Amino acid sequence: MGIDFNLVADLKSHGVHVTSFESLVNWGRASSLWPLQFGLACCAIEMIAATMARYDMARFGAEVFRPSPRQADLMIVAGTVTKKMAPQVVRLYNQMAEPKYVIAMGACAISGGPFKDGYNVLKGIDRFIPVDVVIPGCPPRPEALLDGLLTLRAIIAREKLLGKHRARHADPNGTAAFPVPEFGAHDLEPTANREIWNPPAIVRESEGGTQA
Amino acid sequence: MISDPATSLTSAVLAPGADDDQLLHVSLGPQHPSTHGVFRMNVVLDGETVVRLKPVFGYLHRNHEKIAEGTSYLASMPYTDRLDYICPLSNNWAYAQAVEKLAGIEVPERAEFIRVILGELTRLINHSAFAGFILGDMGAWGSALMYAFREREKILDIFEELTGARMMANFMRFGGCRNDLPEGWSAKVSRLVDDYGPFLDEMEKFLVGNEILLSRTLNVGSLPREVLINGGITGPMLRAAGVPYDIRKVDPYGIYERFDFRIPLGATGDCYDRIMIRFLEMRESLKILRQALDHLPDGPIIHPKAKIRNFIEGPKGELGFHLISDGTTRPYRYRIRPPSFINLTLIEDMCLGLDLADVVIILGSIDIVLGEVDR
Amino acid sequence: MSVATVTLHERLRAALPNAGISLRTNPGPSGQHSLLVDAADLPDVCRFLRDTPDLTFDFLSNVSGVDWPDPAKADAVAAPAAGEGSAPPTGGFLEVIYHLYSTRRRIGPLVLRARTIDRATRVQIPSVVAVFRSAEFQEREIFDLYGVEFTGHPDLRRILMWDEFVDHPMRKDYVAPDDYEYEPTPHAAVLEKAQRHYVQP
Amino acid sequence: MNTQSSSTTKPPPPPAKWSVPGIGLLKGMVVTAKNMIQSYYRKERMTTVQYPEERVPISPNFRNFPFLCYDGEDPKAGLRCTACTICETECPPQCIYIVIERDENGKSLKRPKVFDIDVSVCMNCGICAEVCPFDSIYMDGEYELSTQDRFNGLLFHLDRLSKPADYHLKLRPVEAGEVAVRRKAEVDKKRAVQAAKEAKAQTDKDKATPEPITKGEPA
Repeated sequence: MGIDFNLVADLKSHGVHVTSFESLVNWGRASSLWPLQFGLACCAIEMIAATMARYDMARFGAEVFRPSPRQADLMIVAGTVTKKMAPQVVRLYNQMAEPKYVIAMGACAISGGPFKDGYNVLKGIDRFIPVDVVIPGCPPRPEALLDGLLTLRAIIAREKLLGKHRARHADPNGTAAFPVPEFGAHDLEPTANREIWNPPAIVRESEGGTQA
Repeated sequence: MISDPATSLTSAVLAPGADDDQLLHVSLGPQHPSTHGVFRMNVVLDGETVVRLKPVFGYLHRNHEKIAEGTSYLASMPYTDRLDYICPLSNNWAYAQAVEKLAGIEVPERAEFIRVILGELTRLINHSAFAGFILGDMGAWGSALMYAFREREKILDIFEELTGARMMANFMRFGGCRNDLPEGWSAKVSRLVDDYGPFLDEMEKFLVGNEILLSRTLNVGSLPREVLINGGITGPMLRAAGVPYDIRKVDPYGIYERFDFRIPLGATGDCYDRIMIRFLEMRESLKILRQALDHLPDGPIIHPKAKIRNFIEGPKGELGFHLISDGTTRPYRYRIRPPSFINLTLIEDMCLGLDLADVVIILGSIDIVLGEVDR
Repeated sequence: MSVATVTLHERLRAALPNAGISLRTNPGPSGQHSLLVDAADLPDVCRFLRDTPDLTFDFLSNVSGVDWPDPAKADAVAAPAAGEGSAPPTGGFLEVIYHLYSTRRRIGPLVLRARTIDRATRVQIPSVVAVFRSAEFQEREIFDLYGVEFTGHPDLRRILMWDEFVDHPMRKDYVAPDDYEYEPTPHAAVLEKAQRHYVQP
Repeated sequence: MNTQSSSTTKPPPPPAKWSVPGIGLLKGMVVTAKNMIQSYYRKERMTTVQYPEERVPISPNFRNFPFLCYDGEDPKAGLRCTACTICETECPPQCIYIVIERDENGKSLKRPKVFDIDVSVCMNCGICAEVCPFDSIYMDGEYELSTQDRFNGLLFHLDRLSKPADYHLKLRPVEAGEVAVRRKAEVDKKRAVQAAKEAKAQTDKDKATPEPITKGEPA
């Protein structure tokens, strides 16, 4: 758009802040993420630790944990998502108001983690809802959660409000709600939302040469 | 008066001819603002009064037992950390002891002392966090938990230095412990033990006389002793009702018979007693820690080298592992006796006839961790 | 605080002559012997153990389910005592193991076992909830995960899995649902399961 | 508290009557106020760590994800890993995948062709490092790994996993120092054995002793 950054810096030194409307909106959003108060398992304890005095998530404007999904911007999926819990997680996500973001904290939320071979464990919440940031670890340290939060803030700061590459929530045709899976006789039905769950095909290099 | 302790109180409260249309059905959970994980209760209310309460489990059922039956004995050790994830080291201990009994392995003395120190530090973490969480349930979200976690971080730093992880220690091995104490570690624990007493004084001053706390907890959720025993309640819950049953005294595992400590007992078993019991237990834990640190011997930390069940007195109650071996490298049956799960048996009886707000306090006073309830 | 299971066995046989109770020994270093009780007599035996003044086994700590598709294995783990026939039913059975303690006498565990007739339809065992409340959720769990039907249980529903679920996942022959679509590090059992999802060249 | 009289102790009874309503509350508030005021000047109350700018000192024992250690400069030639697959078998959540590099005869070249660790599954238990007999796999202390890329961003390949021995020394001086001493002793012993063999070959000129195969050992 042709912003003269030197001029911006010069004005700033005189106490005048010039910015684009988009940056202002993104700055506001990134600086006051209200997480949903929602802990699933072990990682939730480290999430609580991150909000406590030593790590103090309040420094990033994210200390206001809201018990109601209607008031929250950020869902931190902290812990193992079981198949019995998955429909509730999706429903909570659907109830959140746009713009909304998801952090998958810890191995279990990303991929099922150590429990992925369990019959009641969902292998990653990204099978049903879109995940913005993943934080590996079992459980990640509180600093790692803060690092994930900073990554998310950087993502929000880059978001486009208009144009072809605009963010999902700025798009009037964007999806805000995803289908909630049903309990089936053996497994969830469907087992994943194929529209958002597209794992890459694994090409294996075997001992004898490249083999699919 | 209850003639048979196994009688459920459920039918006694719902008045005959009560109009079912007038009752309000509320589903509390699985997502809810208190900090006990994904636990759900289906509550039926008559006005504000609870007339029926059915807990719903399984939202964190992650198949630990099934996974353990398909893997080696050692590979289950890091999974036990994730059972009761507030106190991983006591789970480690219980599992290591069960396998040691199963295979007849001896544990060196120094390792036993290290285990006692870690087990009691874990109890400190659990009970302090408990005090914070239950205050949060009463609406005082913040200060108490903040103080508890401040102390918890100090213990976690000590754990990290020894075991390499803040929470998921994976430290105990069959026949001992994984590595020896780093230099200066016991001095750090010693300093922590010295500082913990003043912290408990501060916490008690903060809580004990508080009128809101008293009115929310006194005479809430108590049941007769016989009913509690019959319902399988263990741990501080049972001792708060005045039953002197602590495995550290009843069947001293490890080297607990060498330590001089007492078992705090409550009088009525209401929520107030349950909170105070935990404070007194922390004081006893400090005594054990002090003795263990003073007498920590030198020596090796790991021993070179069909069916059994073994219990330890975990911070939440009786934690047991029931292992059946068929002689292969994998356990044939691996069953956990989860104290949190069985302590929930009588939650309906405790809550009947009380207000909905009391349900949250009673749940808090049971001190559950969902990783253990659902496994 | 171990229990003299052998003397207790004789005492029970004298007191309850009609109940089928046999002693099972544990060959391992732990030496925790057990009593195999006929399923139908289980509540009576429990009530006797709880209410007899000098026994007072007032605390049922643990109820475990075990699946034995191979009955010979069950006898290897809990061997029948001398003079008692094993008579294993063909085709396997389900077993429920109870661990009783006495908080008053501070002894335990007394291990009781009860077996179903087979693994398919005759899987009934009388519930002991009327004697020990602590069995309530544990029996529901065994019903859920193993499929043992506890007759007389006040509220026998699935507890950990959802109500629509039909399998009993802790049984040895349970086949987990197939969701091995993305397995970047498969080997051993996982590799076998994941192989069908690999794109064939 | 008298500890000798009995094995049990009673909790203090709750205050029978609330003498002045609200006095207990006020006492609690004094504690809170004390904490707040002291958090401005007392060091042990100033607990907050200003995370991105300053960090909690990480203990040398801290473990997060595994890495592979190599000696010397070249990560490929100096890799200690011999692709024995012990870690792959022992890993509780099965997050390690190894393909052994083989020559045309199918004989193992004792190095991995593929070594992948799926950190989206890894449970930081450290069992791989514990069982490794070749001092090759260790646990890293790095924890700032949050990413948007759930698939490729969390599947660590050999190039990402390989880290020099100096890194290990910096991370855990005690452990790495012991390992270095032990490895040097082993290398010296091997050299001595080899020298003895060569000396024997020199004296025994009729028979040509086959050269012992040496891997890329460090100098």
